[in-house]
Amino acid sequence: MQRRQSSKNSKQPLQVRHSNQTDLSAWRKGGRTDPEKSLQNRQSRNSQVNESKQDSLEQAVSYFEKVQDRVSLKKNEVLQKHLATVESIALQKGLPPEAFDVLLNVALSGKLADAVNTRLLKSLIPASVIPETSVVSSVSWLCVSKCSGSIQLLFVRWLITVFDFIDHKEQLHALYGFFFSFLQDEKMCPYVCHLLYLLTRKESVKPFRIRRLLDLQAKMGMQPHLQALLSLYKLFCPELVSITLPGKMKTYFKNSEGPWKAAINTIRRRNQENSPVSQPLFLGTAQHQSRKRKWNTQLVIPASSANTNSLAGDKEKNHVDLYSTSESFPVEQLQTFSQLLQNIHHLEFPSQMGSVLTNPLLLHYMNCIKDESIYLRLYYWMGQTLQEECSWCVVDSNQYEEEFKDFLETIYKTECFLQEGFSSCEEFLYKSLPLWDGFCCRSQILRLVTWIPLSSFSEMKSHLYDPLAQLFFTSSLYFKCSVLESLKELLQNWLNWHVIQLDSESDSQGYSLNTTLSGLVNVVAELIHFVGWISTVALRLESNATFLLYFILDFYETVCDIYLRYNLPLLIMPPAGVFYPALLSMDSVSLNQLCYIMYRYRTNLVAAKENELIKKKILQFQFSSQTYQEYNQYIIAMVGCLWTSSAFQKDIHPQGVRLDDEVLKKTRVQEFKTSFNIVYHPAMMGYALLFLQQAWPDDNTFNFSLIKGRKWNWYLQYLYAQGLKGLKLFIESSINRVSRASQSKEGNVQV
Amino acid sequence: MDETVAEYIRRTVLKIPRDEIKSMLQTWGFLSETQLQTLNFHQTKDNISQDVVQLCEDNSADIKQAAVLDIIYNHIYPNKRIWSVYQMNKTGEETDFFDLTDFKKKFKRRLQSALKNVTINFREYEDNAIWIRIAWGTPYKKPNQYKTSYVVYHSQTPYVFISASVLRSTLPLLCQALVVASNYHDIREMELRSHCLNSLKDIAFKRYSQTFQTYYPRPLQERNVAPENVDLRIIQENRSEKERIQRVNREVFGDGPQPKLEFAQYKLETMFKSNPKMDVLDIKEPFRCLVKFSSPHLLESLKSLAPAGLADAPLSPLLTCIPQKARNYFKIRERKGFFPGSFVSP
Amino acid sequence: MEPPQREPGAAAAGDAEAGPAAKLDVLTLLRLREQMKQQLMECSATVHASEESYPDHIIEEKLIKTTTEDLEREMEEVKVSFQNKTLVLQRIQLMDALRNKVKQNDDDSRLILETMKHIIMLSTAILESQQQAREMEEKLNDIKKKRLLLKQAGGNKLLQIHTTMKKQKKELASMEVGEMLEKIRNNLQKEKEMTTLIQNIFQNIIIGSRVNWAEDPSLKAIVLQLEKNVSFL
Amino acid sequence: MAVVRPFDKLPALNSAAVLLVGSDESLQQKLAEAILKEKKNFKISIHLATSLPLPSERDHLRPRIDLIAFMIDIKSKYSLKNVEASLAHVDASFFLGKVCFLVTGVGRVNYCSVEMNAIWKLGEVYCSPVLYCELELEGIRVATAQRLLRMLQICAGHIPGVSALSFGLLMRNSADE
Repeated sequence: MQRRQSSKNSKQPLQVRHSNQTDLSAWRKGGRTDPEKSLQNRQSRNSQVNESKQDSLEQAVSYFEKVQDRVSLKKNEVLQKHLATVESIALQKGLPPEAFDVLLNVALSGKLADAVNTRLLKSLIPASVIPETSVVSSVSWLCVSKCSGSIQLLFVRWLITVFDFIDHKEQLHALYGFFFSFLQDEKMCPYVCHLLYLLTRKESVKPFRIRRLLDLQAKMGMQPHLQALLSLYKLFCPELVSITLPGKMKTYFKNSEGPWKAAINTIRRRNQENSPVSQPLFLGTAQHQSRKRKWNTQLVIPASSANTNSLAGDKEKNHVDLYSTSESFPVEQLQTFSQLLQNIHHLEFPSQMGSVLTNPLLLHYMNCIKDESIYLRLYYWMGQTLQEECSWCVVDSNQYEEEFKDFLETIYKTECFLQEGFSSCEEFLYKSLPLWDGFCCRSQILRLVTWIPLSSFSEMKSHLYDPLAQLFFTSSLYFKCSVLESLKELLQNWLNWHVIQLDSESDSQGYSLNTTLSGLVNVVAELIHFVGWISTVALRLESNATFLLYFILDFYETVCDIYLRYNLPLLIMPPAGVFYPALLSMDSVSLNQLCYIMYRYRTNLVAAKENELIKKKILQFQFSSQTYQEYNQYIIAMVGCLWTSSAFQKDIHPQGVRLDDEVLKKTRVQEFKTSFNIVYHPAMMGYALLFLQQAWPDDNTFNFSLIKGRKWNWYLQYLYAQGLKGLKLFIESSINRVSRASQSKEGNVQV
Repeated sequence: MDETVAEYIRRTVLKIPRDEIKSMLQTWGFLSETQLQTLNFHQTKDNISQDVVQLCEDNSADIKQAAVLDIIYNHIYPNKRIWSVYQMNKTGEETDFFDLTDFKKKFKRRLQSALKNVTINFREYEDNAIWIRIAWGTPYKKPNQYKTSYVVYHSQTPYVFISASVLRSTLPLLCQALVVASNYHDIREMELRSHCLNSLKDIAFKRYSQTFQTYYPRPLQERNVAPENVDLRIIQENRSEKERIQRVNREVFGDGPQPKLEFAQYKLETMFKSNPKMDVLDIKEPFRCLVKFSSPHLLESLKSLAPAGLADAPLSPLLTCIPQKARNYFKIRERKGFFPGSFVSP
Repeated sequence: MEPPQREPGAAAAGDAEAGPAAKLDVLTLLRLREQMKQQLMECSATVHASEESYPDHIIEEKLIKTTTEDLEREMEEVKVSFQNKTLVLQRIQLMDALRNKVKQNDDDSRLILETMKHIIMLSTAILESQQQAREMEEKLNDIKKKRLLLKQAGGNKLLQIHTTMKKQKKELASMEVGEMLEKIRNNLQKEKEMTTLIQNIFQNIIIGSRVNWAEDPSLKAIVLQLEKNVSFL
Repeated sequence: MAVVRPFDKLPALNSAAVLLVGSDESLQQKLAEAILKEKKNFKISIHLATSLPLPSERDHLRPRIDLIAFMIDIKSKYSLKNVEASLAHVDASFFLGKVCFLVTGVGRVNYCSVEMNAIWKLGEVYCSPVLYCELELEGIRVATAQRLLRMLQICAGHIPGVSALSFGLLMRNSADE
C-alpha cells in the first residue's frame, strides 16, 4: 500500500504563508477598528494565549484556507488533526475574530464533506467578537448555495445565537433582502424568521415583502414564527399590514441556541474567573460584565460604525429635505441630551430593547413615548429573560443568583424612573411567586411587587394574594413586616398614579377604557381588606408583637388619608383584630400612632360628609353608613378607655372590650375601671411614673390616684411635651372639653 | 526503517498519555536508556512522537518491535477495546501438560498456512495469561496493523478472551487456530461481552472458580454498619425494611465490588399477558421485543437500585443472574410450564 | 404527662433550651401551661366533634358550603372578640401587679423604674424619627406626583411634536405649489418606487445567479447599497 | 397495619413530632438535618418513612405525630403514586390542618413529568396546603425547614389561640377562595 503523500510533509512543520489574506496580524490593520479596541485585542490575545497553542491554531486556519476540495475526512489525518485543534481551542477560549472569515468560507463553500462542515460550524465560538465582513462573505457563499441544506440551516442557527457578538450590524441590515429570500426553504423558514425579527427596521418593511409573508402563511398555515414577523411588520407600518393578529404569542421562536450557547457561557465564566477585572466586551462601553451574555450585551447599545463627525454632516442636510421620508436617527449615535431633543421626532429604538434599561437618554425618551410597539418589544424581551433566568425556577442558573439580583435591581430602578410598573414584570411575579420560597432575591422581589400596575381587571386575588398569604403565614416575623411594607408602597404607588390620572381628567387618555373609577376603587379596597385579614392573623400568630404592630399601623396611616390626600372616594376602618391590640398595646408609639390615625380618619370622614352635603352625589362610592358606624364604635371605645374610663360598659363594638363587672372583679383588681385611661394605660405607665416623680419629688409611693383635677391637665400637657403629638391631636379633636375642671368629659363626635 | 513502521510507531506513541510515554518506552526496552534520556517529555505529543520515530529509525526497528509496543499499550489500556469470552472444551479427560512453545508453534503454523501475510506476537504475563496480537493480511497484501485482533488465553483455564478485529471474517480462523494450538476439542462463544477485561475474567473464573481460589477475596465478617452520627431525633421508620433490603442485596450481589459490564440485552419472545384480559392481543403470536439495560457500570447500578428505593428487592432473577450465568445476552422464550419468563441458551 | 424525657445524645444547639439543664423559669412554665391548655382544648374539641350525631338526611353540597362559610366567619369574629377580652383582662392584672411592685420601693422596683425610663427615652426617639419619616414620606410623595405630572406633560409634548410635524408635512404637501413642483414631487415619488423595485429585482438576480458576490469587491459594494432607502443620497 | 391517627396518643410535654413521607430518601435526610439545625425551644423528633402504612412493630415507640409532610418530586411519577397510595393509610381527622404536601424539583420545571394540576387537585381533594420548593438548593432547603417548623409548632398546639384546624383553614382559605 503506497503511503499517503500527506504523511511525508508531516515531517517538516507547516510553514505559515504570510499572504495578506490569512496573515492574522495584517487582518487587524485592515478593519476599521479604532486604536482603543485593537490595543485591547492585542493585549487580551498575548496575555491569554501561550505561543504554542496560538500558532497551531494559525496552522490549522491556514491549512483550511488552502485545502483543495473533495478531501475526505476519514483518510486524511492532517485534516483531522487541524479540525481537532480548532475544536479544542474553540471550546477552551473561543476563536479569535480573525479565524472566522476562513473557517466560515470553508464550511459554506461545500469544499469539504458535510461532516467536516458541521464540526467546523459547531466550533465557531467567538472569544470576543465576530467581524461583520466574515458574516457578509459567508452570506454570499450561502447565496451560491454550494453547501447542503443542513449546513445552511446550521449556519442560520449559529448566526441567531451569536447575533449580539457581531461587531457592527450596518452591512447585515443591508443584506436584509438576501436573508428574506431564504424564507421559501421549508426547513430554514422558522430560523430565518427569527433572524429577520432581529434585523427588521422600519425601512426594511416593504409591501412586496408583506405580500410574500402572507402567501407563505397561506401556504404553510398560521406558523408562530411567521406570525411574529408579521406582527413586527404591523408594528412598524400598521397601515400596510391589514390582517388581524392574535394578541400575545407565547413563544414565538424555536430555541435555536444549539451547542454554541453552552460553550459561550463556559468561556464567559472562565474569563470571569481568571480575570477579576471583568474583561469588557468588545462593544466599547466598559460596563460591568455580567454572566448572561444575553442580557448583558443587550444592556449595551452596540457601538455604531459611523463615527460621530459624520453626524454633523447630517445636520445641515436634515432640515432641507422635508420631502424625504423621516429616515430614522440611528439611536446608537445618541450621546447628548440635546441630540435627543433635536431628533426626538424620528428616533427609533435599537433592535436590542434590553439596552434601554440602562441608557438614561432612552429612558427619558421612553418616559414620554406613548407608542405601544416600544413597550411590546421591551415586554417580550424582558419576559423571556426573566423566565429563563429566574434562579429558583431554573436550578442550574442558581449559581448566577447575583446576576439575577442585579438584573431585578435594574428593572426596579427603571420602574422607579418611569414611575410606572412593567406588565411583563407583573406576569413574571404571578408565574414565579407560587414557586417562590420567600428567600431567594427577597428584597428585589418584594420591591418589584410595589410596582404592579393598577388595573381594574387584574386577577390579583388568585395570582398575588394567595401565594403571598401562604408564604406570609408560614414565615418569620421579619418577612411578615417586609411584606406589609411593600404592600404599603404598592398602595401608595397606586394612589399616586390615580391622583395624576384624576387630574388629567381633561385629556381623554386619563381613564383608558379598561380602568373605570369604580373598578379601581374595588381593586384598592380588595388590597386593603387583604392586608387587614393577614394583619389580624399575623398579630394572633406573633402574639401582638409591637414590631409587627408598627408596620400594620404604618399601612393604615396611608389608608386613613386616601380620601383627602389622594382624592379616592374610599375609606376603610382597620378590623377589630388590629384596632383593639393597638388600643391596648403596651407601647406608647403604637398608641400614639393609633390616635393619629383615628384623628386622620375623623378629618377625612368630616370632609367627606361636608362634600356629600355640598357637592353632588357622584363622589360618594364606598362611603357606606357602615364605615361611619364602625368609626363611631371605635371612637366610643377609645374615648371610653383613654378618657372616661367607661369602656367596659360603653363599648358597643361586637368584638370590643365590653365586660360585665363580675368578670372584671375576678381579676381581683380594685379600680379596674380606670385601668386604661391615660394615667393607668399600660403604654402610659412610664410617663405617669416620671410625672409622679417630678410632681411629688419626695413622695416615692407613686400614688397614681393623685393625678386628677388640675394635676390631670398638667399630666396631659406633660404627655404632649413628650412628643405624643398623635395623642394630642386625637384628644383635642375628639374630646370636646366641656369644662376644664370637671374630669368626666363626655364627648364623642356623632358624625 | 520502513515508512509504515515509522508511522505506526508515531501513531501508537500519540495514543499514549504524555506522562506515561516514558514508562511505556522503558517497558518496551527497544530504546536504550541513553536514547531515552535524549527525549524531552515536556513538549507537545506531536514532537515527542517525532523524536521517538527518529530514535527508532536509528535502531532500525521492524514491525515486530512496533507490535510489541502496541501489545504493551493494550495490556495497560484493555478497556479501549471490546472483549468477548469464549470457552473451549475437550472430549476426553486427559489433562495434558501445557507447553507454551509448542502452543506458539502450532498457532503460528496454523495461521501462516492459511494466510501468508500475518504478524503474530506473543507476550506472557505474570498471571500466566498469554497475550497474542494478530495483524491480518491477505496472501497478496501486507498485514494491516491498524485492524488487529487480540487474544488473552489463560493456559490453566478453558477460557479465551478475544477482542476481534474489525475484519469480521478473521474470527473463525482465529478460533480454529486457538483450538488446535491448545489441543482442545471445540470452542463456544459465551455470550458475554464487555469493555472491561478484568471483569470478564472475574466472571468467567469465578464460575470456574469452584476449584480455584476466587479471583477477588470475599470479606467474610458481617459488614458493620458505618457508625454515621446517628442523631437520635431522626428516626427511620422503615429501618427493618432497609436492613432486609441490605441483606437481600448482599446475598444476591455479594459484598465486593461488582465486575464492570456496560450492557445486558434480553431478546423476548413471550406471549403478552395482562390481568385485564386484553382480548385484542389474544392472537397466539409471541411478543418479540429487545430489552437493553446499559450503564457505565451496569451491575453496580443494579445493586444500588433497591437501597435507593427505586425498585423493590430482590430484583428479578433475570437481572441478578448475570455474573453467575456469565452472560449478558439472553433469549427469553415462552415456557410451557407455569413459570412466566424462562431463559433458554441461544 | 410524664416529665420531659432526658435529652439523649448531644442536644443540637437549637434545642439547648429544652434540655434537662434548662432552668424551668416562670416564662417557660407559663408557655408550657399555655401549650397544655391549647392541646387540651383541641383534644376536647375532637372529642365533642366525634360525639356529634350526624344528620341522617343528606344535605346538598351548596347548603353545606354556605353554612360552613357563615360559621367560619362567626367563629372568626368570636375568636377576635375572645382574644381582645382576654388581652384586656391580662393587661389589667399585669399593670396592677406592676404598679404594686413599683410601690414596694425595693431594688426590683428600682430596676423596673430604670427600664421604664429607658423605654420612655427610646419611645421619644422613635416618635421623633417617626415624625421625620412622615415628613420625608410627604416630600417623597409630592416628588412622585411631580414626576408623574412631568411624565404626562412630556407625553403630551411629544404628541404635539408629532402632530405639528405631520401638520407641517401636510401643509408643505398641500401648499399652493406650482404645477411643476407638484409634477416633480410625483415623479420623484415614482422614481423612488422604481428604484426600490429595481433594487429588489437586482437582489433576486444576484441570488438567482448563485454568484459569490463577496469575492468581487465592486459587486459587494453594490450589493450593500441595495437595501438603502432612496432619499437625497 | 396501623392507620396513623392524630389523637390516639397523648402529646409529650413541650415536644412535637413530624413525619416525612417520600420516596426520595436522600432529600428527606437533608431536609431532616436542615430542620434539626434550626433554633427551636421544644423537643422535636423527625420520623422518616418511604411510604405508609408504617411498620407496626414500632408503634409503641412512636410519639404522637403532629404533622405529616408528604414529599412529592415533580420529576418522578413514582413519588406521586407512592404518596397517593400512602394517603389511604391516614386517618381522616388528620386532614384538618395536620397534613401538608411538599412539592420539590420545582427548579427543574422542564423535566417535570408530573403535571402541576394533578398536585393542585391533590391539595384540593385533601384540603391541605401545598408548599412548592426546590430542596436541592441549600438556601431554599433552610427556608422550607423554617416554614415546616412554624407549621409544626401550630399543629402541636404550641401557639396559643391558633389551632391546627384554624391554621389549615387559613392556608386553604387563601388557596381556593
